[in-house]
Amino acid sequence: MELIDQLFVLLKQAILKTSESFLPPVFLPFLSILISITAIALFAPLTMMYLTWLERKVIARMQNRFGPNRVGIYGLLQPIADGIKMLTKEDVVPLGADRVVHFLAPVAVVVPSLLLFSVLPFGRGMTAVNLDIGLLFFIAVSSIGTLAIFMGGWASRNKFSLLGAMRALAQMISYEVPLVLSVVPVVMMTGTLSTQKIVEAQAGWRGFHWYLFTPWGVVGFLIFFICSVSEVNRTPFDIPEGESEIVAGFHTEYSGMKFALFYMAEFLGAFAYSALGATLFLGGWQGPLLPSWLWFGLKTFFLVFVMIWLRGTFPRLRVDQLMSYAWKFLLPMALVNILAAGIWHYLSFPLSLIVSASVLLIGFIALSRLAPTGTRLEKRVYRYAE
Amino acid sequence: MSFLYAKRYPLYAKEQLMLGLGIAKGMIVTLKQFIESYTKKGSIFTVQYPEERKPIAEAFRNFPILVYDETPEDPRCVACDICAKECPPKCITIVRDRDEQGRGLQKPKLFDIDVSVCMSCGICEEVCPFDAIYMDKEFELSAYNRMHSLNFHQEQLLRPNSYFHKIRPTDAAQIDAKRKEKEKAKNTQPGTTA
Amino acid sequence: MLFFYLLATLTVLGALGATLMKNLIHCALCLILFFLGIATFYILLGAEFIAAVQILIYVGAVATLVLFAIMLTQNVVGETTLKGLGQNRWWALGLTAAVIGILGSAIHHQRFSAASYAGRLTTQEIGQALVVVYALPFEVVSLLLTGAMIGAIVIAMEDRKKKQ
Amino acid sequence: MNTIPLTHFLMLAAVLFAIGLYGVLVRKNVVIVLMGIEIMMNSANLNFIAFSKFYSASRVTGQIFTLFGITIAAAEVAVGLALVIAIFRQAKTVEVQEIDTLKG
Repeated sequence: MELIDQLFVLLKQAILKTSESFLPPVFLPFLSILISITAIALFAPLTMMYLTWLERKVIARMQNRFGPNRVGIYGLLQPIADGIKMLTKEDVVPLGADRVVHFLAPVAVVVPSLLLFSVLPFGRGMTAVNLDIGLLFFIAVSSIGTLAIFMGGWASRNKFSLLGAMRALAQMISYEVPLVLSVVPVVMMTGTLSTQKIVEAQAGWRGFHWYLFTPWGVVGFLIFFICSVSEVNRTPFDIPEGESEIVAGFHTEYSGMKFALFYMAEFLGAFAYSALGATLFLGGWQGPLLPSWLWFGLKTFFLVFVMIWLRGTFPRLRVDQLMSYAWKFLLPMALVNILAAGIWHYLSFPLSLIVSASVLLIGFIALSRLAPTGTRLEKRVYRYAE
Repeated sequence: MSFLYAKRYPLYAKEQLMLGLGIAKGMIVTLKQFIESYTKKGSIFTVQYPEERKPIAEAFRNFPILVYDETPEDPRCVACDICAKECPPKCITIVRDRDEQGRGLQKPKLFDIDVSVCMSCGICEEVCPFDAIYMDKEFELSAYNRMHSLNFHQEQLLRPNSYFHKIRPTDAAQIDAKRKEKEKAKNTQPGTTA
Repeated sequence: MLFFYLLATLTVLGALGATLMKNLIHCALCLILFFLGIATFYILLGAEFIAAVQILIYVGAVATLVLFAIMLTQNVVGETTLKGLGQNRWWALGLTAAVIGILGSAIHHQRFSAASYAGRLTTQEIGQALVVVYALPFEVVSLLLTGAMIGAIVIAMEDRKKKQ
Repeated sequence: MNTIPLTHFLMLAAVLFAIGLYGVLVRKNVVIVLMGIEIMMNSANLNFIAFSKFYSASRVTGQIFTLFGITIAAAEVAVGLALVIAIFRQAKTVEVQEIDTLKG
């Protein structure tokens, strides 16, 4: 059991040991970093490709059709076919666009989404870079991605993409605030920002120590998940590339490999955010039987499935609904959640559960009073017509 | 007449608690579809086209074909040119066959249908007095160029009567019965005068 | 050593770009490059927490704010803005040279004891200090932030009354 | 981290400060002036961190002051840009010379 669990860690040590013989010792730290970098560099595009495949299959199944099954057995080679198609597509740069920013934008979008992977705890002892400010690093890097989307929109010099970029910017900024606030209770409880220690703090007792099983954990997880769906511009919140209204939002003028980079960044972001959600609230690689990295994979897979499930179900939100939802509901709810977490921390067990749950409930009811009004059909009264 | 319009009103207390319910219901519906697509038999009805094919309806018609009884050399068509005259887009061209002395024969030398023009209306089938031309069901007719290969010549149009029975069994049976009667009537009628 | 000079040139280029570029958007992007350069220096000096905060606040929010401001105040449609450098360029150049000279000489003559404290400062300690030792400034700064936010919104908001 | 002497950092901060100052003095567009101020604030923070690394006395205070520096700079940019937008809506210009209605 232990071998399977530490499979990758032992693999890395084995490589280091074998290379010790012929490499001068000064290179060893670089080599160990290099190994984890190549692991991520291989793992990330692969997950991205097979997330696109998974998304098309799941959404197809939800709409009573098969999804790609021509290329390869179950359409498994479809992502590779897409990749090749993207490579062969001609790369058009609009006439008026300033080429530097046009070229820079896809790079600036992909780099942060790859950086996010360096901080995720894939398994016991399998965090690429064990920063003690891992979580803060994650959020800081994801805010760089926001800017890159603006660069993309501005550089293509067309009204639709600029509109899409401005919307994307406004949306991602206004959802970043509740995202950070929903993470604060987890940091309060564990006392550290490092993702590794957060997962270790949720260990034990057959998985009931996950943060999800506390009143503030549930609300925090919901807020976190909603904000991460919006941070990654997916379904109910995918206004920036709202296909129906503004052509394809900020990546209208991108074709070929550059568009593939934007596409890849979106999926890497989706995977990274669901992985973070699993780490913070579902106890990363904690789990009774299976090896640790498999537990991490299952939980992230489940959250990615929920994201795709959302895509299969919901229509797109209007921009003002989206904004008012973030500022009027999610942000206050996250603050109430921090209060509830504080109460949970300082009261003894039975009382703390009741008080914090009730605080959250009162908060929810108070906020939903601000909710947009319902609508009822009524007969129109004409003053002059009849 | 009165129009209905959506008036906004504040939520009832009951509705406030149920804010998230609509979302949950919608999600359950899609999840059910997802699971059913694996479990329930009929839920996915897509037909994998080249491998599986849906049966074509009997009355389906596409481009016309010429029917012959025994040998392709003498089709039922007597080159009377009625179908060419009746064809709305004028896509049929017929040239009567001539024997050595130049007298017209009851056989077309050249019979072309420009399939790219034909709108498969079926008028030629109704108009033909000699049951020679009928609508076929063949629809996979892609070609490399528009001009020549879509102008079907006589050899491409001829089909045996057995093929006609295969694609349209009921009509073929009626037509053959009718032809047999006419045959019998023609045999008996000259027989009596002689 | 080389690493330091590489980063230094990158950051200085970013700063120069931010001030001298003609196209406003390129100015803003160079500013972002400058912020990232400063963040790498913080990491070099062992202050990861500050580096992450710097990236989060400056690159995440301030740069976006600057970009929004450039967007909103661009009455000239084309992005090539007016000639930036006014006629007072020369004495400004002289003044900056003087500033560099004074600071440089001050740094040069001052004898710094080279006791470099290698230990990393954990975020725990920063948090502890922030709330315990510097509790008052912490509250004052939070007051300042709320005041600034509300003030900014009030200033920038269209006043409806004038519209009707 | 091999020891990079303190003076290098201070010199770098001074140069950056000077560049920021130059930007403020010379540029006509108010937004760029604000950017210049931002650069000056950042170079000051760099000094704080440099001293917090090289002096055990100022180990914590350096970083705390940088945190406060960053928040104040952020608040300052927010208010500054709000002013710029309000001025732009009023006077339709962002040129530093033209915004001089207070002048006698």
